[in-house]
Amino acid sequence: MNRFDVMRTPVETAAMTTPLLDVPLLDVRGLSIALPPGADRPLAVDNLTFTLNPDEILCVVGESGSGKSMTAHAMMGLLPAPHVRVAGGSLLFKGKDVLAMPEAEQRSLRGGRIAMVFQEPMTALNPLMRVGRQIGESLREHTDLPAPARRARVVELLAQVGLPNPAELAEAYPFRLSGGQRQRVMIAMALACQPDILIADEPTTALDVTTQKQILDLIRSIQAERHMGMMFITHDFGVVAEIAHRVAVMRHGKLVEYGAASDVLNRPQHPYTRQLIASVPHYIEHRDDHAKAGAPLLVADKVRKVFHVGGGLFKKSKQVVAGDDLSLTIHPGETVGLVGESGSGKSTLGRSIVGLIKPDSGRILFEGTDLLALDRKGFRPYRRAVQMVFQDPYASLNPRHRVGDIVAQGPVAFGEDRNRALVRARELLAMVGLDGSAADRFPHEFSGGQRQRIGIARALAMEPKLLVADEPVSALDVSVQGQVLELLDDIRRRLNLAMLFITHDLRVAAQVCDTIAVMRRGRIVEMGTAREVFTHPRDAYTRSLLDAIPGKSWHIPDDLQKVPAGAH
Amino acid sequence: MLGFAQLFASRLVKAAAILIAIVVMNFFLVHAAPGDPAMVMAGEAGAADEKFVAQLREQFGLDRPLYEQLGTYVGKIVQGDLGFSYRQQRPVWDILAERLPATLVLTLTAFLLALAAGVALGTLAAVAVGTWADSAITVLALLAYATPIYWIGLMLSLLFSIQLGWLPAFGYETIGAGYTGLAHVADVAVHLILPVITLALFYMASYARLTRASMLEVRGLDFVKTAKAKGLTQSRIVTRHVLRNAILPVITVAGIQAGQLVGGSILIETVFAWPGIGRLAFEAVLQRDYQVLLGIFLVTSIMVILFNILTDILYGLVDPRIQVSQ
Amino acid sequence: QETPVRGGVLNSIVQPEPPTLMLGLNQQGPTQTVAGKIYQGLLTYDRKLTPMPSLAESWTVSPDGLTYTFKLYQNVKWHDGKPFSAADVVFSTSKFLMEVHPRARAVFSRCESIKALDDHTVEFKLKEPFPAFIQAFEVSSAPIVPAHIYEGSDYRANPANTTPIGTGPFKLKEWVKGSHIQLVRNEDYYKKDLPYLDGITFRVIPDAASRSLALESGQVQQTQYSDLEPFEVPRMKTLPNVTLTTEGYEFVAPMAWLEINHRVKPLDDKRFRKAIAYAIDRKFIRDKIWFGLGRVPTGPVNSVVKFYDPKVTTYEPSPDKAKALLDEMGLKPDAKGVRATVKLMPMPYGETWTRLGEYLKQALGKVGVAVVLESTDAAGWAQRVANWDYEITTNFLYQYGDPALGVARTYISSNIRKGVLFTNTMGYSNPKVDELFDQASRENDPAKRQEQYSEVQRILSDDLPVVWLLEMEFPTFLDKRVKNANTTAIGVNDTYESVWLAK
Amino acid sequence: MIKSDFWRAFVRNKGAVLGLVILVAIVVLAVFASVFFPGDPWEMATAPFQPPLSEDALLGSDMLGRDIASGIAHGARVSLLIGLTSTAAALAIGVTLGALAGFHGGKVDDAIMRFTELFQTIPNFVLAVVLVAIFTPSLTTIVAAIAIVSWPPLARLARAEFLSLRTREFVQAAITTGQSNSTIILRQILPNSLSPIIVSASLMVATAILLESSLSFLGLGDPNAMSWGYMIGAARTVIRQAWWMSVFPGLAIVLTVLALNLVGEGLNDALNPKLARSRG
Ligand SMILES: Nc1ncnc2c1ncn2[C@@H]1O[C@H](COP(=O)(O)OP(=O)(O)OP(=O)(O)O)[C@@H](O)[C@H]1O
Ligand SMILES: Nc1ncnc2c1ncn2[C@@H]1O[C@H](COP(=O)(O)OP(=O)(O)OP(=O)(O)O)[C@@H](O)[C@H]1O
Ligand SMILES: [Mg+2]
Ligand SMILES: [Mg+2]
Repeated sequence: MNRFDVMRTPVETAAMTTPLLDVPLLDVRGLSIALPPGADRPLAVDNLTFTLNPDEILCVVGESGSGKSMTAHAMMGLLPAPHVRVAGGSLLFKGKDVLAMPEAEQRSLRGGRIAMVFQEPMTALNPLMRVGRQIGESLREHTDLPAPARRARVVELLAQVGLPNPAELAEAYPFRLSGGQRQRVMIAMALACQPDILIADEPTTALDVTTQKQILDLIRSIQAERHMGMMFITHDFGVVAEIAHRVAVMRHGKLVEYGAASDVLNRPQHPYTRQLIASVPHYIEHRDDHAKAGAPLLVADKVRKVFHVGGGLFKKSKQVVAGDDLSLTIHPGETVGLVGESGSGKSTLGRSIVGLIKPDSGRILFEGTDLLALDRKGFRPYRRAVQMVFQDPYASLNPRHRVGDIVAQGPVAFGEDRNRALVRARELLAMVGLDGSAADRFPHEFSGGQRQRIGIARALAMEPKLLVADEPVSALDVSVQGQVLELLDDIRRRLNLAMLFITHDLRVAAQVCDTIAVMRRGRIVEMGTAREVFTHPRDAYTRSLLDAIPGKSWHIPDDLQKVPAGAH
Repeated sequence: MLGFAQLFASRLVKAAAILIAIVVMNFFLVHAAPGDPAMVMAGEAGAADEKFVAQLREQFGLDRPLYEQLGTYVGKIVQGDLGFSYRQQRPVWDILAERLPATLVLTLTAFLLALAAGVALGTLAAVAVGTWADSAITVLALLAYATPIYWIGLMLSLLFSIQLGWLPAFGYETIGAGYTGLAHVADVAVHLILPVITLALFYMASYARLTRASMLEVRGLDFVKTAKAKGLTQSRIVTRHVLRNAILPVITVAGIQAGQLVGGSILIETVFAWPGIGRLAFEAVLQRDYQVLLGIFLVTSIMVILFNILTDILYGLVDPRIQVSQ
Repeated sequence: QETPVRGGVLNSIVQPEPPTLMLGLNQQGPTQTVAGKIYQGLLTYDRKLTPMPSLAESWTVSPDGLTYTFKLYQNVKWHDGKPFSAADVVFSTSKFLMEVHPRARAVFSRCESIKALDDHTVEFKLKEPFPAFIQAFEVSSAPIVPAHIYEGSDYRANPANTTPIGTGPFKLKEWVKGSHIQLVRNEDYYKKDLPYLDGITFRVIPDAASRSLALESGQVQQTQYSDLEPFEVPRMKTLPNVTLTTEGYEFVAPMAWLEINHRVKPLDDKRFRKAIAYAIDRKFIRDKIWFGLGRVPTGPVNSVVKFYDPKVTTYEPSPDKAKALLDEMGLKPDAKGVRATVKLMPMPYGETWTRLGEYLKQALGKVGVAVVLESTDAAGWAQRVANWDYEITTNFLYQYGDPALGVARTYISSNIRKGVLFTNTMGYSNPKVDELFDQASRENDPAKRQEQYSEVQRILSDDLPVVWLLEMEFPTFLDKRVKNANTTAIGVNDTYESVWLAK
Repeated sequence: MIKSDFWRAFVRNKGAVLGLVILVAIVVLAVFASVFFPGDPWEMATAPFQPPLSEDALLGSDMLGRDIASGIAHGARVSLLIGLTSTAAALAIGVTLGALAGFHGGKVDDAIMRFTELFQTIPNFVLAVVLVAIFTPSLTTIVAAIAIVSWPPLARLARAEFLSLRTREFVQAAITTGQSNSTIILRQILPNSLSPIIVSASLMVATAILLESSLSFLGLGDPNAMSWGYMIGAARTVIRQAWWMSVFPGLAIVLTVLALNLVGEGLNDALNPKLARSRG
């Protein structure tokens, strides 16, 4: 039973019980936003209509570039003038058109009645100003509070968003705070003047799952407490399922589906919505246990890596333990998932295996040979066998080389004839689903998903036995993500490749991995088959990770569920 | 504040290392220079014979082995003795000390003017981006940037002194006027106008360009969006958020240039007959008085180092991140 | 004649600032101008270079030309109050100057003895006749220094060097380095009622433009030597308050020339040097580069120097003759019209000399002699010229009133001395010339001397060891109120005892 | 595609087009100097001190009767030659050192950066003056001196580019596919770091021209090469009598440097589109 079936959304309740509220808090009618000539499309937002009521959370979902942020920015008067502008429609706040207001009035709404929280907590705060002052600025602008009262209010706000030591924290500069703390500061800033509407533009995307959960909880409780209208922008259906009362789905600037959360999530109508929901990684639908056959292909044994950061003539450098006592085995054909929060050392281990980082101690045995004991020359033969797929499809391809060359460069470096390598490159590109002409084009002519395919082809050109994939899909949209994961799985099966799959997304790991290793602060805290880890987590940290996954209680409608890869 | 002291100490050690390198380089440059100062002096006396030249060589220690001379040189520099100008028959330091104040007055005034005007103009242009005011400032800055500064100086003195007769064309004060007190200050100030404007123009142009570009860049950063979303007024956003962040690269560049300003002042002092070390450098070049030239070289390098340290301190005061990340 | 009035201070310029005012140790131009008021020589010279009394009241020369006896003025006192006597003269000429003054050393080393006959009589006995001897007693050539201060000390390190003690009409009052040197009247001066002036102030004005402005505005009443750049002269001489004279430099009599290294081919060929002479327009140099200052020379001797003879081979500008000579030498123009390439190293003494280099490059280029200009600094120039490491350079030398003192040194083969500047650095050698200069220097009969010098001038003007370019003149600007200044052959370097300022 | 994109972006900047036009004109003037003004620019073409628009000298003559116009045309050669060669030399030093420092990091980087800092500490112009004065002015010493004082910013730029590109994933990919260091430096990193280097180099040509003119102005030019700075320096003392001698060569410098700056900005817009957008 889904909770959305039984629960009425608050707005429905409000509409029925308080007829006074026939004017919605926010009424967007036919909003269009024009992009400058030469942009990828003429209208960033095309004839958008929706409403937001008090005490309601409206989630706006859609792929990257669908116009979600533009809509929010238009409401805040933040469109990058003069080249991006509102081309039509109206934005009624309590019945009054914001766009027609004089600038001063718009300004008093901004920050006063309508507040906004941004996606990137690292850059959204002024690095040169103490956070207390930054919050106080809002109060100074919109209230008559004297300075001491403002200061007291700032501390109070910081306490409300759950920050420890608020009085002390108010005096800190942003760079001293963690990402989650900064996002809390942002929220405190938005709440400063008790706004009617809170707009949150992907406020949790940049955060780790556990932090994301805390922030989501915070936002939801504050919204409920103050009965604010809230527009929550996200691309994660898990988050939608967690908090939304109503959902608006956008695509290419147009609203394609709009309705109560329960309807959209459980009975999506529009094909695009259906496609989006179908691509959502399903939680817990892990595959069957992998039969480990033969000798292990790779054994990492007590690998340790410490980075020394900073330091100079007079300063001791800071030590960052990125890997400590890391042990791990990978058998042929096995996919090992390495999960953990940002900075836990996942990439460090991955890079150590492919020889990009030299660990301080430990052994990495590949087919019995210790790779770490080898010098540059001795390592070379093993380079072919161990290949890597990188996270960022935009950064991992040299923009100045043709795709064919990019794929062929590896084999050529190992003495393969250039023409033969190019022919083989075309075959590989076809194998990863790109057409023949791809080889002659440059990377910038491809989409993100296509580029990731090129990256995979490059790795395969070396005919590796082990593929280290470092967050190969986290930069991609959900729909594309699914396709790339399928491709990887397909190749793995066809070539019997072993794979080390690094991800921070447990849902993705669940979908593709046979074995899961959970990392935390440079250590592997738990390792086991996917089934074991997901159903009977032994480590408390693993449990908290699982617990933090948003939208766990939501089951993807059966007709949209795909058979998980590898499940028989 | 411990971090700050450490930062300072490490800067000093680095500065000392650089200075030693420069001193040694100086020594070898002197010896790479062709000719023999004793010969020149002999020549200037109107006649020369072997005995005279030999006496002079002995007097200047030029007859000693090279390593001994290097030792003597470094030893003297350490004691603040920059050597002896054979041409002027005076210690280099005395000559420099006499000229330094005039240069400092000129360069510091020009620097402060350039910084204030440059940042103001750059801010104005960035705020009014796309308007005629922006275009005018941009074009002017570009022109000032592209024009040789000695030529601007010549043209200004051609116009304001020779054609219009409004301002003195050269010099530090009215010779022999014997002004004292305030009248003297006013006299010097009038003489300062043209050289200061000339020297300031180029630097003003670069600060204006830099400020404008930096403001436009900062303007697009997320925290400015945050400030706008708070409903702050435009002027508060510009002064509190944009300018403060945009000024950081300006400080960096200004710090580098403040030291280099002395180099620029060689040209200005030449054009305006300003009796500072720049002018001295020009005279030293003409007479190839290497001792003086290298003394100037050392002193200006020290000034660069001092300005660099000052910049670091200033930067540390403005940007709270520095003390930690350093 | 107006009657002189006492009082007033004369303002002048000193540029560059002299390193010291101890004239015995340093004879740079600026030192001479200032210290010439403090120190005195035995003689001074009129415009025709005839000796006139200074510290010596009278003098006699024995008929064999070997004994010179000077009678000194009575009652002369040093600025510190000590009496001046013949002993000071003997000390100065036989010890002090022999040690520190190269030019005086060359002259007084010809003496067999220098004796004080009494407190006010000095006798110089020469080893052999040297009629130019009488030209060597001017204040910068033989300044008389106080024996009681210098005798037995390390002359160069004597602390008194900073407070010069002379006998002259003016004493040093104050020297603010970088600003001015102030001289005041010597109240104890041995000539009654002299000097007229209360004092003389020399201002240090390093910038050329400021110097002309100072004169223009009347802040200074006198400029000399190179205080004003040649290009300023045409403008300045139209000023109502000043007069320009180029007199007063007869004693130094500078001569500029193209110094040619005879060790380098084809420069050793006199036809080549003549071709150079024909290629150059010296009037142009005088008028356009020196802005009219100077005279076009005829031969090796400056026309204001004794025994000058204009009847010599001269070289009017004629590119055709130049080309003909080069053709004769077999130097035919190549495809680019170049017959020969020479390196020219202009004297690094300022803009005018640079311009001259540019002009020469151009003028010689016209007849097919390509010139590569070499840039040097003073030290490099001095060293390269002294060590014969050059092809052609520009240079100028003072001729000191008598060919024996200032001309012969350039041409006689005994003066080919590597490493010494202002010698026969060309490497020119002609036994006849050596012989004539030698005879003339020892010849007591003026008529015979003239004959010998005339002949040597004719030979030199045909051999053309160097190409004479200009008898240089320096501009002296005097405010019209300054009277009686600049009357002798040493001009502004003289004592100025009888200079006065009209009110 | 990439090329035409580049052109479109470049042409969009009107100033850059203007700069390019001026620059082409100056290059033409320099290349055909001996066609427009046959003969030697040092030659006395007419009487000294002729004002502009006189018969033999369109822009007047100087104190030795040399044609100012001819001097400007031939001076363009010297200026451009010195600007280009010294920039090339500075690039060779700067990019090599910067690339090594950025690519290898660690001790190599440390050593190279200390060395660079030393050169950045010494005031540029003073060092250039000292070097040229001591090693006697000639085209070679001037070019060398300019190169010696101008390479540090290029080295820093190249280092920064290499440092950041070195950690880029496509370079890591090149390492994992076994490509050699030299291939990675030359084929993978260098082409990608070129845009900012080209932009800096174009601006550096302008700076080099200014620097040369300043040296010549102080009398530290090659005495055999007619250059703009020399013309102004030589005319400085007669500026009261003859303004044209310093005004025209000055304008030539301004135009050239301006043109190079405009082209540099255009290149910047076209090659570094991210910066261009922020320009508004
Ligand atoms: N400053 C800008 N100038 C021009 N076009 C822009 C600008 N910002 C965004 N766009 C374009 O506007 C469209 C909508 O962008 P918007 O930022 O609203 O997307 P989004 O849905 O928020 O995507 P994401 O999930 O990536 O944040 C896109 O096509 C984008 O390329
Ligand atoms: N080259 C390096 N120099 C210094 N510190 C480093 C370096 N690379 C990584 N680290 C540090 O090591 C720790 C582990 O980094 P690593 O990149 O392995 O984490 P991760 O688990 O991959 O994180 P993410 O999910 O953010 O990619 C982090 O604290 C990081 O800051
Ligand atoms: Mg967005
Ligand atoms: Mg990682």
